[in-house]
Amino acid sequence: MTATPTRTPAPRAPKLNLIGLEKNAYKGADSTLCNGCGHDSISSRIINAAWEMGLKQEKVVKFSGIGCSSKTPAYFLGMSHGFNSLHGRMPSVATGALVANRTLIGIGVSGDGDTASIGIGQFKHLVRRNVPMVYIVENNGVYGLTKGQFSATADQGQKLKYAGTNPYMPLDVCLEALAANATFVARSFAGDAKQLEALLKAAIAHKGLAVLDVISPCVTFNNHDESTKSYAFGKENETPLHDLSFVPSFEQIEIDEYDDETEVQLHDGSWLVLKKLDEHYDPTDKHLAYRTLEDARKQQKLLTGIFYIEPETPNFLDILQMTETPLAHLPEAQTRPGRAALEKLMAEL
Amino acid sequence: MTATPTRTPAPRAPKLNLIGLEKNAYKGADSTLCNGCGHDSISSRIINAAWEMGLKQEKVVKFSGIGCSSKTPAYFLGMSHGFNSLHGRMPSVATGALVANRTLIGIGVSGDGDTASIGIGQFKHLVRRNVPMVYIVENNGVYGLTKGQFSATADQGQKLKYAGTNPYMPLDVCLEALAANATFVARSFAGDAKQLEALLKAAIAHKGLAVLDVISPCVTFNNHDESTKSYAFGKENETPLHDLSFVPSFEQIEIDEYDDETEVQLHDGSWLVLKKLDEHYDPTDKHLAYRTLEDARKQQKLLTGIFYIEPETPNFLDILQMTETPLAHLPEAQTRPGRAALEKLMAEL
Amino acid sequence: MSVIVQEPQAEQVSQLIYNDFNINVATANGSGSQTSNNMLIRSLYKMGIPVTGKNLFPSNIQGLPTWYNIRLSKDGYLARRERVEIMICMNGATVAEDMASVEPGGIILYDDTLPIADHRKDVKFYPMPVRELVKAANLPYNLQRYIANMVYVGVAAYLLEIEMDEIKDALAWNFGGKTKPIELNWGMVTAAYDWAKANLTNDQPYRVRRMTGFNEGTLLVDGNTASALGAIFAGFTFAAWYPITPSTSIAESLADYAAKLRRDPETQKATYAIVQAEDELAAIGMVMGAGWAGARAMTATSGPGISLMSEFVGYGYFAEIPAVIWDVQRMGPSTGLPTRTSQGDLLAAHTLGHGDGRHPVLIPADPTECFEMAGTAFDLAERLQTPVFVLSDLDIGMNIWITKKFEYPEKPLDRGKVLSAEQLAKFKDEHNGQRWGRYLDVDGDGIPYRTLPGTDHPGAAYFTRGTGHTEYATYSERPHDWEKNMLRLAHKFETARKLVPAPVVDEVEGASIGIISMGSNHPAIIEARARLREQGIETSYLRVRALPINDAVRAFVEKYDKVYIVENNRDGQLYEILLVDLHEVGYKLVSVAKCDGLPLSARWITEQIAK
Amino acid sequence: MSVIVQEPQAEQVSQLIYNDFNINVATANGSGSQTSNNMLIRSLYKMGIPVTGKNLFPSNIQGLPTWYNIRLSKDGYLARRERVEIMICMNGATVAEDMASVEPGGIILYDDTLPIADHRKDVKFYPMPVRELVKAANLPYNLQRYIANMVYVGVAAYLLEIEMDEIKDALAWNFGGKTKPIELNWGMVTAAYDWAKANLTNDQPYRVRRMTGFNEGTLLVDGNTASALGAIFAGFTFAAWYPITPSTSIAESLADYAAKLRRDPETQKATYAIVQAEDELAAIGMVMGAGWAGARAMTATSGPGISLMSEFVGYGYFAEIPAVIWDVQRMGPSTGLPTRTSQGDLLAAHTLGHGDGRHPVLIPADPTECFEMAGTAFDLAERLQTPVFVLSDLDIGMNIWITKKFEYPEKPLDRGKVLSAEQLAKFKDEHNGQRWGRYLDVDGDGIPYRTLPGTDHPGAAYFTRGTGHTEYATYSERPHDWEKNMLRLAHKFETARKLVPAPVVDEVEGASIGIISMGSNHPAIIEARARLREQGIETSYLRVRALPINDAVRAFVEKYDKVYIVENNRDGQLYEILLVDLHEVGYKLVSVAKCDGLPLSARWITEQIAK
Ligand SMILES: Cc1ncc(C[n+]2csc(CCOP(=O)(O)OP(=O)(O)O)c2C)c(N)n1
Ligand SMILES: Cc1ncc(C[n+]2csc(CCOP(=O)(O)OP(=O)(O)O)c2C)c(N)n1
Ligand code: SF4
Ligand code: SF4
Ligand SMILES: [Mg+2]
Ligand SMILES: [Mg+2]
Repeated sequence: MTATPTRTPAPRAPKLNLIGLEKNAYKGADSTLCNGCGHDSISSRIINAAWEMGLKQEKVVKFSGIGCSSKTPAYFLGMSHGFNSLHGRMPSVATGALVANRTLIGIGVSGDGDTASIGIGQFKHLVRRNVPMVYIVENNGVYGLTKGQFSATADQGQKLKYAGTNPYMPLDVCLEALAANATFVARSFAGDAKQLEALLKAAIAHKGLAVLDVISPCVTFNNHDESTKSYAFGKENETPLHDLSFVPSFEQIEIDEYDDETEVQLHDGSWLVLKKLDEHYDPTDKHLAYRTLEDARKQQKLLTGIFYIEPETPNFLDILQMTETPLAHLPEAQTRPGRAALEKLMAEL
Repeated sequence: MTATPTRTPAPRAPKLNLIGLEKNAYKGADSTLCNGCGHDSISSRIINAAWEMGLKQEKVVKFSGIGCSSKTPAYFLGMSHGFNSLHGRMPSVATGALVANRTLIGIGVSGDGDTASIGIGQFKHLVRRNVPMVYIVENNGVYGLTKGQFSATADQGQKLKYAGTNPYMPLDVCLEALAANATFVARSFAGDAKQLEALLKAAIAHKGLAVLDVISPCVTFNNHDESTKSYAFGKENETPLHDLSFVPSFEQIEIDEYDDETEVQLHDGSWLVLKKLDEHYDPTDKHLAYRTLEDARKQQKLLTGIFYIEPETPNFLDILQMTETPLAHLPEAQTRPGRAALEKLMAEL
Repeated sequence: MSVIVQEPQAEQVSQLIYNDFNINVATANGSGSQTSNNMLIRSLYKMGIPVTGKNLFPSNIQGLPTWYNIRLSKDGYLARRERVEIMICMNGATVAEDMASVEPGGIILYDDTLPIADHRKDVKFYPMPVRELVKAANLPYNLQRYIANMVYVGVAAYLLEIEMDEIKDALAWNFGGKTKPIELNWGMVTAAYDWAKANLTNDQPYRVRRMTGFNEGTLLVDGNTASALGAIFAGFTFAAWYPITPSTSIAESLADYAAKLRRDPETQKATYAIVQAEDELAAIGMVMGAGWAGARAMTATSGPGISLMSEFVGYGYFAEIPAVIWDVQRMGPSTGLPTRTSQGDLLAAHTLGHGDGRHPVLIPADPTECFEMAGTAFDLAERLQTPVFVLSDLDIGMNIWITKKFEYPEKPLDRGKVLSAEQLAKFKDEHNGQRWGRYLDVDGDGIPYRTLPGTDHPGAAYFTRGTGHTEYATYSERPHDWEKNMLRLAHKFETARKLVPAPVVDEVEGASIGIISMGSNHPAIIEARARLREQGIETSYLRVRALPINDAVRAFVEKYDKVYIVENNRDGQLYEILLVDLHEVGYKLVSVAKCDGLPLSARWITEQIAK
Repeated sequence: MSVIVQEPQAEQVSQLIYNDFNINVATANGSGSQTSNNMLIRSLYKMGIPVTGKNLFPSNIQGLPTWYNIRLSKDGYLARRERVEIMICMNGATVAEDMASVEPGGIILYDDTLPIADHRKDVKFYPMPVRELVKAANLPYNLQRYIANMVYVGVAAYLLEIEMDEIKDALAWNFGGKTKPIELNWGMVTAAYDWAKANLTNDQPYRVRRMTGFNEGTLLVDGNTASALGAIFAGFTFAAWYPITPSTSIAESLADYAAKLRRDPETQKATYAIVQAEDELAAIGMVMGAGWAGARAMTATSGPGISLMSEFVGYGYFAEIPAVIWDVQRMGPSTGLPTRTSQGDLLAAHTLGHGDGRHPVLIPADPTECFEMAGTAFDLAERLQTPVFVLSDLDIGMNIWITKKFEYPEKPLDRGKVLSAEQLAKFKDEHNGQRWGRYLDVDGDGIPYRTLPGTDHPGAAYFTRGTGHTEYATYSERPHDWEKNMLRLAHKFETARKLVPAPVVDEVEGASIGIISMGSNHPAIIEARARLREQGIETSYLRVRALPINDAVRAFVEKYDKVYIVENNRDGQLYEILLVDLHEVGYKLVSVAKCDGLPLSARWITEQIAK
């Protein structure tokens, strides 16, 4: 890395953000989720992150599948278009929309059932294409909206009131992303506001697909203390890999480099600063990521932070080599070839 | 491991196998694949393995999806029932059939398109359930039957006549299996008869799901020398992890233990003997498996052998705790509760 | 503690109205009111009163408005009724409109902390001091919210004169005899009752009283429970499913009851398997695999699920694989209204999949028919070797109904034409020297014989596929082979026509008008016919219980001048299907279709026919 | 080298038959005969002769029997014809039945290494020394197999008197002017021609000769190429697809042509995106996302693909998202016969998805209509904001047809009711103070206005969903909101009725019989009508080009005593759909449906109507 990230002590939170909006302007409709649902915390984090980054909501599109989690895009960024699609099918819809208009910033919200059960196929291929967007899995280990069945991320041996004991090993959203060549793989906890916001901002700044697996307790169906997806478990057991902060590209002031920090520069010039905690964790080491994730799964440990990142790998839009003008805005003159072209073609047939 | 495997020098191939059948009896209909197609070699290996193991064909069921590869179950074990299902959906069909009759031995054949493109979702969940069967992916990196488009296992940068250059990193069937908690993960090459047969036998003997990713050249659409899925590439570059042999449970004679060998005992008492080649590879080390597979993918290396095995993990039938009698054979007396039960129930309503 | 002070003095109770009114309970989702409502219905039912409950709940887990409609009808009319005489308001979010919705002369019981927007003069108001009563009861904190709902049970019991013993019994039943919750809830009911007795003047006209003649020989049960029990008593051995409202409780009941009723007495092992699949594509794929291998295999789903099952159902039709698919219909198209009822999947289920093909569809009208048709569906699926749909809906599936007791199935299971190794060995001899072919029609009914995998005979194996094949299951692209096979399948469908449940017909001498309907519309049709009769319009009635229809339907239509096809969807799907089969008499058919998420009401049907 | 010795001496050629016979070429799949067959057709076409080619190929890559049927018809009848006068046998696997299939008086050209089972006396045999000629030509080893097929081109050219210059031109065209392959192939053609001239006595009656009056103003092209070109000239910007026969070549042609025609002149970047999806569920999902975001988005698939698209198409209907879906029909149900034609997806496409709903379906009859309807489909999809199907089939899509030259589309693209930020700002003013609502019908045509994501206006955003919503796109479960919205969608469908392509009608004075058909049956209908006329039966003809049908269809049916609905499927799907719309006159309709994988023949149609 050539440049180093720079920081000034954060000024007191201003009333208005970079583009002159109050935080309230980033809200959506009132939530209809259960009181205390983890998903609502995540919505708040998204609102905060978007406000602090000064995102222009008109440029954002929200995507989701079906589930309690997938309802949440209605509850944040009310001035952004949203597409609440079908169960497990958000990836394809997002792919189409983001190709149709390459200037949009995509934020997708899914659930563990939506992504890891019915949707694992589309998820894998979305990851493989490195479609530029934030993909948040609000992971509570159950199907909330259909009232408490096990999803594919439920821990082996877990017990639920109606569903009994889960005999299967979970699919791990982060491992799945990694195996499919993801370029940004992170996990967080709905109760860890600071880390989650930093990750959200980094995910938005990331050039390709950013997978954010956020443990998000379902207070109605899966919040008993033994559950690894409960608040109690998360609060007690969350083990961050590093202390994370995000320095946006518009805050570029030189400061010292610290020994116990790693900085990753993202494509847009912003920085992700990883402050060492217990051991040094290198998020560009894929082998390490596999090992760490596999161990965490086996030991039912809640590790959070950024497991893996490739900041510069070409994304899906790079691959498609389209014009800069969004496809959706191309004028007829550019999309319908001329009369002569047709004549020539027919002559050649 | 308590016992050690034992071997006598293999006797000359007898005309009749254990159950008194000629090898010819294990054939199916004539193949309609292209001359030289890798898939046909794999069919021959299956015929050989089944014959040598003395499989009773009436107890075998064959499953497949759609593709050239998926046609092949018609070309081997003609006395076994077969279910040529839908594109990408063999896993669910096999799951249902093997649960309905737990005494059946399941052999599934799929293609890379069938498994890694349309079918990756069902594949992951089949693996996760550890349904006891052999799952062979005849991997040629293209869609053969639809004439040469890239599948999800095609190498990044690969060129094909009609399809152009593939911009995506491949999904790796073995890595995908591993991430989904597979208990038997191996790769082989259609041109390596000896290894493939040993792996097939071990796969059949395995207690749970055995994933066999077999590189199987498509001579019509993807056999130019640069392709990592071509015969030429395979013949020159195949790098086995170990020298494999299979000792069936019915050949139990004590012999010496060798230093350069590892033996894995399978659930049915048979043994998989792994003779060390360059470096020692321990197929019970999951981290090692991730690392090895990820490196091989990145470096486009054709590593073959058994990457990972858990011989004793409970399979799907164990988990379901059904009676020993196949569901399909339960008499009415056992499946329809008596009159009193209904009266009692109604009284309780 | 508040007493009745604010409400305007209504006129004296001139005449009491017994067992014939509508109660609507407005609460918030997830607040536990379901138990209270069930207690009301159950005690009324046990008093012998014809009663029906319709839960109008949101697609949400907690906090959104929910209504529970309890209709008492001494005459036994159990359709949804639009008018409400007794409103119980427990939800501030909807209290204004709830209070406005009551019929003049009706009464309103309400949580006294709720605001009253408009003091209507034409209804009576009864405030209930819910908060105070809960406080006084000293309940464990986490149960307060739920048990609070017992307040309206107690107050209603006092006002309506519901027998308190029946409420107590209902509680005991509900909590499976567990003392602690019974006591807590019963305590609240009695406290509320006592409070009401002490503080309210019962100057309103609605009363209940014990009666006989209707509830005898019946059960109070929801359709999904009945479906699950039906499957268990029909010897199901395999089910694969994916959660989706309103079908989920079929699979869940199946699991609950099977765990008790379907274990091997010696080993305690299961004589069945239930698999929660990763989605509906996998669920139906598993069912196909299991059915093919010889299990009695089923799935339960709703609209979005059947869309996803299209390709496999077409496969099952063509490769001739038995499968039972329960579609508990909810409002579509698309995700639609997941917690509202509809009959909108009829056409989709009947014709599911690309290319030519039709599937038998069974249409139960109440829980008893759910129980019966669960068995019929398996028998048909195995007999016909084809996917069979059962089209229930949210109204039948998730609401509790008074329904005829289930009869123990007398007929042995029909496992269809399956050849054992021994039968296969004798096949040629027993079929005029004809060699067995998997797709050979030796009996002339279009139905071939099959063998199961594992059959210990060297000639038993065949290769199942979705592509063209000969009668001997070998691959074929020959035009003649294809056409012959498809015409046999069409012929098999004609066989199905004779085997599916016949329609139920009620013909009235002198009627010139016919009504054809199906499924959960039944109670509304009964009531509408009574209303029409009051207006001097006699009608005959045919209830279609299955597709394809049989000759009885044509005969019925031929008899009447005009036949109204009443259904709960927008497009008039049954009407369209009938038009095709009965086009020579198509001019007689009139489509009466409506679909807004609610069960059809007798009033609306009456209007459509009388107009 | 063999010469004609074995064949029986046939009678003298009394009369020559010009430009009016059927050639059938039997080869093995993957043997490269496609080029030879194309050379034959192309040279005949260039000689001005009406000619058609139907490829009957297996679902296999190499080695299985394939037939290519070339019909010459001086009168311009270009349907599949059942009888074969000239058989070219290159495949040992089928040679016996191939030789048996020729009409008496016909001729057989055959590779002289093939066995002749039965020396029919009523046909003439011409052996071709393929092996010797290939050997003599000294070809590169890897090309021998392919170029060997040029032998029959040369021999046929000699016998039939095809102009050799046209064959040479055809080769030059085929190989894009590349000298080497042109020379190799041309060498083989001339060698075979010369051999035939030297060794064969041309005592057979079939001849070709240059003619005029038919091929002028036409193209020779397959439907899938035309569809792709149509999409390109209709300004498509997004396509997502998954390979499936017989639709694959739409996507592949799209990619080929777009790469040439649709680059930004300055940057050379693409003005479109084509994505090979992981399956059809993803393909249609991408199309939904892209169409929603403002691209002109399409997919191409076949039966199994549309089954998998059911759920999303229902979503598109309900959430009102433009999408164009090409279904190049192959034989279903299920995987069926992937390389055989059918019109079996009509009903499935029209009603796809659970719940209520109907989709517009366009039905092209030839490549020219494929070109045109590609544009119409986009215009309709964007105008109506709904998924629109185009139902082509394998016969149109993959066979080459003589078809009218494509006309440059004069009408500007119809991008439908999309509001820009500026238009949104003015909306209220321009609509009587009515605030914009995503699902609000301000124009009375059932079609609301939409905004695209990215629209720079704080009020532009809305939330798209498959669940119930108000006119302002907020979530709603209210019965009234649901019903109102669904009735608006039904009304929008009535608007569609007026916008879709009208049927093409050819009415004959004095006819009492009508024929209704669609799509690729067109040439067979034309010919059948001529045959019927010869038998004294005059017919009028209406070709349905879209669903929903418009009033013209009813008017047509009303005029005739009997109307035959001719279609290539088993169930009579068009017939059933028409019955519903036209039930008052349903008694006039007669279903004439057949489906065996082949295009309908005039002979069969004639028999059905004349009987
Ligand atoms: C095709 C289809 N199948 C099933 C459903 C029913 N369904 C709705 S949400 C859901 C599961 C949601 O679980 P998850 O994604 O974990 O979200 P959560 O509610 O837990 O946030 C299911 C199965 C559906 N809507 N569509
Ligand atoms: C739903 C569906 N979509 C598409 C197809 C067309 N199709 C047939 S085989 C195939 C790909 C097969 O590729 P692969 O699995 O790699 O098998 P291979 O032919 O290479 O052995 C496709 C896309 C189909 N049969 N069904
Ligand atoms: S059910 Fe669970 S996931 Fe759904 S809103 Fe309630 S707490 Fe959240
Ligand atoms: S196309 Fe390829 S995969 Fe298919 S049969 Fe031929 S060689 Fe094998
Ligand atoms: Mg969840
Ligand atoms: Mg392949």
